[in-house]
Amino acid sequence: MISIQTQDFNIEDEIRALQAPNIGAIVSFIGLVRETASHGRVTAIELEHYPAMTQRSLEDIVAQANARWPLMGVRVIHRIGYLAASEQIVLVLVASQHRAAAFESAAFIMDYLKTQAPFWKKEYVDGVGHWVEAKTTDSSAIDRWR
Amino acid sequence: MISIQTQDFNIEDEIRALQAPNIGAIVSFIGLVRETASHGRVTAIELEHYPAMTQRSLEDIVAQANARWPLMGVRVIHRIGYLAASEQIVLVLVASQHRAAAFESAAFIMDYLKTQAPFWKKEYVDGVGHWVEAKTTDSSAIDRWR
Amino acid sequence: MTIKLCFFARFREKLAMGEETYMLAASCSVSELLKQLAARGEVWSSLFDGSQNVLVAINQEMATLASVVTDGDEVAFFPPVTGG
Amino acid sequence: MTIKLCFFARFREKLAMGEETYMLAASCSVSELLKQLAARGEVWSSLFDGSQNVLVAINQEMATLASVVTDGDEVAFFPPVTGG
Repeated sequence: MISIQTQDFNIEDEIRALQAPNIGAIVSFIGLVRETASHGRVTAIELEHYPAMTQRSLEDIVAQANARWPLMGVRVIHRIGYLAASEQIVLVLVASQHRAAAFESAAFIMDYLKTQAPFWKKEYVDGVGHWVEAKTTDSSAIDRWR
Repeated sequence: MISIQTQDFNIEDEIRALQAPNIGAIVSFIGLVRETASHGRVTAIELEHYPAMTQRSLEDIVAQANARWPLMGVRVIHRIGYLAASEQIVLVLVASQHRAAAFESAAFIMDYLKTQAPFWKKEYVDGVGHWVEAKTTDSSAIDRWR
Repeated sequence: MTIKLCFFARFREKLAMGEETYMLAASCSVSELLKQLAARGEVWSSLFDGSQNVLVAINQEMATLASVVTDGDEVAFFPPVTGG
Repeated sequence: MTIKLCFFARFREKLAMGEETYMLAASCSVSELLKQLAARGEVWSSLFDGSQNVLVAINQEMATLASVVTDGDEVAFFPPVTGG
């Protein structure tokens, strides 16, 4: 249900694995490595994490989503290590009977992941690494769920 | 960008076709045929549409989404004809630099599609067809975008 | 003047007809056209007397009761949509 | 009592160290532990004197300044997260 891995993922395979007779709506979020940063053109990023904590932190976020919405399946994959521009970083998949629960819970999981899960991105521009600064829009995004 | 078709779709292929260097977020919605209806177990559905109007109607919904959010790609596929339980009905894919625009615009497109696009579902239970009644939650869902 | 009427889903089935060429004495509102159709009696009146929720599109665009129907228009009648 | 300190991202790089075994005289708050670390001077004070935004986790759960650190704990220090 939750994977932290270096290898890429295939959303079609992940959706197929979720199937159950009464799923009516599946919402997915994929985060990708963007080329443009404030300091220039990003060729790659490096994703560091806190191994002992990441799995537990994501499990807690998913448990909170399950407590709020009637979900029929949740899948979270977050990659770590070096990723080139345009590569996939994260996948959140949520299945439910109806679309409102699926849309809301996927947005909720991403808002929490962005502010609670111990991952850090370093962007490489012309061979030099720059730690990404946390965005204040991310910490204000989770206020709407309180 | 918009397809109305009898054949199935593959989300992985559709996402690959959207790729551009600065996409940071892709949100997708997939609607599936649910097995359970108020009158029994659904074995299949039949989707009727108004051919002269559906393409135009979906183009208008996508144009409204593009006018509201800075989107980098939109893909809508809606299937018609007979579909068995668990089959995919509709795909909405939205790509943007940031996740808020992608989540909101995908939900917006679905809310409008559910109330404005001329498709009608008939559910088959024990070989008997029942037209699906429109849900009032769908017509109230679009009020939040006004 | 001549217009084309189209019927979909439950409306098409109940009327046992998908489309019809209709003679109109003069341009009129959707509301007036609905009254004319209801006046045909039987299944027509049950569908168009206001007791059923009916959506109307003129030339493939959603219309209101006040929209005007004129020569050559394609006017479609159908129940609330249920796709997606 | 002994605790384990862990440092990630910018903190790990600036301190040139990912973890450290640390001797604690007695259980204390996160706030007090931060003061002890800042008192080490130089790079330690620049990271832990309150001028930098620092998140703290105790035994892999997010903590606050008032959380209590005790024997055997794993206490991690890192900047605001930027995954996803």
